Amino acid sequence: MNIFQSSKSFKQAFWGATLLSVVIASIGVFVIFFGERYHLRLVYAAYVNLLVVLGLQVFMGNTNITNLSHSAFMGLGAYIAAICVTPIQIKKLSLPDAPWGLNAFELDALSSALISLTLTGFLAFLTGLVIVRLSGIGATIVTIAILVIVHSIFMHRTDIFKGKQAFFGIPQVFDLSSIIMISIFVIFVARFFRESKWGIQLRASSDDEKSADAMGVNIFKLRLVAWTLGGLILALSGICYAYYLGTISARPFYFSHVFLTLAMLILGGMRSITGAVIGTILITFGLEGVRFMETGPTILGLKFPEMLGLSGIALGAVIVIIMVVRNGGLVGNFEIEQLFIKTRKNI
Amino acid sequence: MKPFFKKISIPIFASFLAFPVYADTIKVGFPVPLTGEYAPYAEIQGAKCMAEIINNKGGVNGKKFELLVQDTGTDTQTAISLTEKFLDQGVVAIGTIPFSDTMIPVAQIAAGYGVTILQAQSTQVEMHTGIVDNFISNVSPDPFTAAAAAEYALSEGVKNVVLLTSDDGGSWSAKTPLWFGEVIENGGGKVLSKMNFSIPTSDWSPQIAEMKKLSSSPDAVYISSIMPDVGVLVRQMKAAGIDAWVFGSDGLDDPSLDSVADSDKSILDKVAFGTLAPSQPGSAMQEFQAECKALGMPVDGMFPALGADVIMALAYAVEKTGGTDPVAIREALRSADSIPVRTVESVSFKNNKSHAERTVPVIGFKNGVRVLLSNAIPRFVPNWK
Amino acid sequence: MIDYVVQQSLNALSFGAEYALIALGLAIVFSIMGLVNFAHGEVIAIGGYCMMVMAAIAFRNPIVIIIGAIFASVIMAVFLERIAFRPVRYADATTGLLTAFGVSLILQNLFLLLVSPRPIAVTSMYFLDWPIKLGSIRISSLQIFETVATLLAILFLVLFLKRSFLGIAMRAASLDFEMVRLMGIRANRVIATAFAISGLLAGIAAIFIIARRGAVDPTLGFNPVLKAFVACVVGGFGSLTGAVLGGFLLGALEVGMLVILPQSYGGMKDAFVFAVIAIILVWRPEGILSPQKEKGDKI
Amino acid sequence: MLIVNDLSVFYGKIKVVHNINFTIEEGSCVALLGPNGAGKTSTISSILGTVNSTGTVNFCNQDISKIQTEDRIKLGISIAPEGRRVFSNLSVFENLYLGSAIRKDRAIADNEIENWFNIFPILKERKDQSAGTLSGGEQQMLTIARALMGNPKILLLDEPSLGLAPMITKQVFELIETLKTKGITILLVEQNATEALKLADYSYILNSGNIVAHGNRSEILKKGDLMSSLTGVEN
Repeated sequence: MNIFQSSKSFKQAFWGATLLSVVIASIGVFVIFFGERYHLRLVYAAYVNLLVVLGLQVFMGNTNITNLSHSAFMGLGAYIAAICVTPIQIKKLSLPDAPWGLNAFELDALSSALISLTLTGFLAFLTGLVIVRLSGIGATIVTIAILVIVHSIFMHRTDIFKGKQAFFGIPQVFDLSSIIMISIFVIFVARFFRESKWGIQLRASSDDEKSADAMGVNIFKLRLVAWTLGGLILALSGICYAYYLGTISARPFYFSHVFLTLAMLILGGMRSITGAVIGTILITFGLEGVRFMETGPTILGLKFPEMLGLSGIALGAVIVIIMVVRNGGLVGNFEIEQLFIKTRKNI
Repeated sequence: MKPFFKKISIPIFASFLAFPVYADTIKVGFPVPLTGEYAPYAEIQGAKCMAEIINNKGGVNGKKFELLVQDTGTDTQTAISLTEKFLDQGVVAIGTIPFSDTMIPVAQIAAGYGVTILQAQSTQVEMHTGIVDNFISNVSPDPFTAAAAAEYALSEGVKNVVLLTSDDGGSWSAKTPLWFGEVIENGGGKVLSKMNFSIPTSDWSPQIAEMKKLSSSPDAVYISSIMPDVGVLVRQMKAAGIDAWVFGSDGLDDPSLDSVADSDKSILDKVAFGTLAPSQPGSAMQEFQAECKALGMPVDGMFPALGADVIMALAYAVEKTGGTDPVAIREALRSADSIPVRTVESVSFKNNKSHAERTVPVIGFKNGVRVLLSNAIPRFVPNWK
Repeated sequence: MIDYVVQQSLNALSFGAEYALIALGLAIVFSIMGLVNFAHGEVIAIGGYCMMVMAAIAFRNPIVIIIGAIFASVIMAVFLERIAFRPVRYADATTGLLTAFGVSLILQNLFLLLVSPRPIAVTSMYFLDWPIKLGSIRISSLQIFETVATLLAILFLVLFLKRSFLGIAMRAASLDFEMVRLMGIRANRVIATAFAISGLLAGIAAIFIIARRGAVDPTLGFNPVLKAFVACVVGGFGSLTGAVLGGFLLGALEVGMLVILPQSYGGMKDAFVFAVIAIILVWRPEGILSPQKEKGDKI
Repeated sequence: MLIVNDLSVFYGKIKVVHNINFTIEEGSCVALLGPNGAGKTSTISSILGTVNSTGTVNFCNQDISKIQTEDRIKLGISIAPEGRRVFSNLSVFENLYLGSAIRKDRAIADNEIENWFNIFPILKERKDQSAGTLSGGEQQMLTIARALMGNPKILLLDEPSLGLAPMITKQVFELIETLKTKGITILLVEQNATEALKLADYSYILNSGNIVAHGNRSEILKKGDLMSSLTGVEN
């Protein structure tokens, strides 16, 4: 295990990821057995968001650079897989003018996913070459630029992406149990990365760039690794989105989704995987409650007024309160295994 | 085990108590965009008001309407999960975000229950190409509104037109202008130029400078966009001295367009739009809005008002079939020669199955007040399927 | 053809003026406390909503409405500083940025909740807009007003920063905030002034935006501020001259893209604009006017 | 005039100054000496209220340990900080102008600026030049002049000779001598103990956050070994 500094950090990562997997899996299994049909949908969507949040955490949590382009990479993953996997007859109908013979081939789900991961990963790598050289606000603005550019292309190359119209006919490949397994896999990946030599060095460097420099850490290289890995996870989340929903459009991969998932990460605490998971769970369920209140329900004979926009206010309030009161999120640097095993002070 | 789950999940999924299950109601599901980008298109105000009106009169065959409404925040995933939820509660029809990226998956899921997606305002053409069978739109698709506007334009002697297109509103803003152009060319006119814009646009001066550069000046400009952008276009064109008609689609049918004439009554004289239902003073829609206002349920704008038609169509079908079987209701809708609705006299789905056959009004302005310029089924509609 | 070029150049100028006006408001706050105030768009929107309210309660006097709208924006900016940004004053830029995003989200949804998700007509600023003939070209008075107002705002800002005590203190604060406190100058006062000025600029921007759009909706300010944010970064974040330069550059870029790009690519305007921005940032990571490791106070 | 009682300074959870006590009489010049990292600047910062500290600071019979930094300055504490920290993009005049921030009467303040220009003709010459373009010595002069603009009751001088050429250092200490004769109370923090001891009426030696010795020059010099190891001063 030479990617780890010590067997202790490996053990920590392993147990932490295992515990989180148990939590995540039990929620899913519970819903599969006892939930209504619409709960399955809801929870599936939550898992997709969990993947996005984890993809975001891998870069943001370890480098402390705000990334706002994650939904774009998710979209890329979704669209590339969708273009590959959708049957020719449907594409002839939905993408009659597609260039480069995009509507004249179809692949199986696995190859499509692999192509999507490869291409998105490559694009992440290319953009990463730019991002990692910038710091702070400059890096953030370039991530916004990526988001806008990708969205613009989705919107206006309607011959390939259909823009705001529906890209439909994607076969349903995944169900809830598949995404539970994928989530567990990604939790392990993210957790191992966090505890790896690279992760630890990255976090050290984001705390103090100069001293990390002096330690001989090549920040650029490490950031690039984190960015690309994050991009791959985001692509995976997009694939999961497309493979279940069957219909995608450019719309979901833009600012509102960016803010939603960002709030999830921030609430839990972006420095830790446990935080990412907790934030996702809390906001998913919290928003359900708030949305329900929004439409002015009657509870125990009490008629509440219609309060549209409440969920947006709640989301904004979560971000502001966390930033003001508890900058590190609910859990800060805490990881779940620390409940059970004593560990050295976390970096 | 299941009741146990329900009991403990109340605080979490807090939504179970909200919809007490009455056996004898006509449930209609509305996972709609009350917030977010597409909030202006929600039909819910009119649907609620019409349901109230019918319920106050004792309902249909003694059954009352029960509308299950929840906000999707213009998010497809949310719309889909809410659809599942409403389907499990036994709705007879669903109205949702009126864009194909939501309507297609929602329709696919509803198909398993035999439930129809019944849209009050959806004009997108994609839904009529046979992707799904359980889709019905209560209005005419975009080519019809474009054709109606073009026919009126031709009757006003319009020859040279400029088309403003954008991908930001899907085919509605990208293709509708082209259909308009096709009808104009079919009538002997000419498309001078196609220009691009984005939604939102709050300053049209670059496009207007392009228009002035054209070799011959346009008689009309066609745009399928929304307010307030279109209002800006109208004022800036006038300011730039371009004396051309501005034609548009249902997006212009927003009460805030009228206020453009606040300081200059004549500014809207050459503005007209093909729309979904007549909205001028004295129209059935305005009467309906006044009635709802009196009920304390204000309905502002055309899209919100169109919800009434959906409820009336459902009421008709329930009465016809004597029950609430969703498939039977769809059949009843599709086999009727004429179904009475509120914003126009009647609609029929007999010929087209997936969209209403109804007259397409063209609305213009006289002295800053809306007037009905024409209201007919257009003679020439471009090939759009 | 010459007319066309002149016309489009004037358009670029007035586009740029609007971005510059908003970008200045962002830059003045950033230069002093390192906060990227994304909620600036909602400060603009509050100006618009104020006009809506004043029209509704039958205020007719345009001067009163203008002053009212500017006043509302100033109050809003100062209020936001007090309740949301003061607690994160000494935190890192990321915390500030995210806080501002949160504030922006809250305000947009409050407008939605309290007013409407739909655009509400506000026509009380229409009087600012009438056609003007200059030889063979026609322009809108609004374009002139906006460009002139931006130039005046820049001029007054320069005078304020050069001549007034608080202005000098603000310039000093953008270099060494703590040292300014050690001169016995109240930090709160300096920062509140910075926010008040940014609110003032937002209020002026609101007037022109409303005069053109004639309507207000919850997301009124989001797009312009996104662009202005870009303008700031391109010019060199925290540099006031940079903000102005970036604003005009962006205006030119945007109009230029509309003119140059073939119509079939017209919709990709934003993609091209942002691509150019990204390239500029790769070339000069700190923005065009910001020399390495030194921020602010370039006037 | 200034009584520091049981003062501790914290950076996060790390305690860098440990329960120290010292007193500065009105009109006296007190030196705070010690090696790098001894806690000298932290002590100054806690007097100014820019770091977290416990204990009390009493100034002119008033407990100031709970009040804002700005208010402490207004009571008459002034600082010429370590590293000078002139506002480099502001002109010399503007720097001095900000120094007079707490003055109520502008006319007197303007008069004062003129006064200082007479003492430092070089500053007058460069009045409109930006402060960043001055030499190190000139910047130090400007920093001290700026600190005096507010007509303080006590002047805190943090490492005024740091990084200056010997010639310039001499000038700076001469200036401090002049200030002393004008009756200004001074707290001088220095690594250059030889010069500081000459100037100071009383001195405290800090090491690792503790006061390890105090007294007047001769008393301090008696503790030769300690002094040479901590400050490099030879007997």
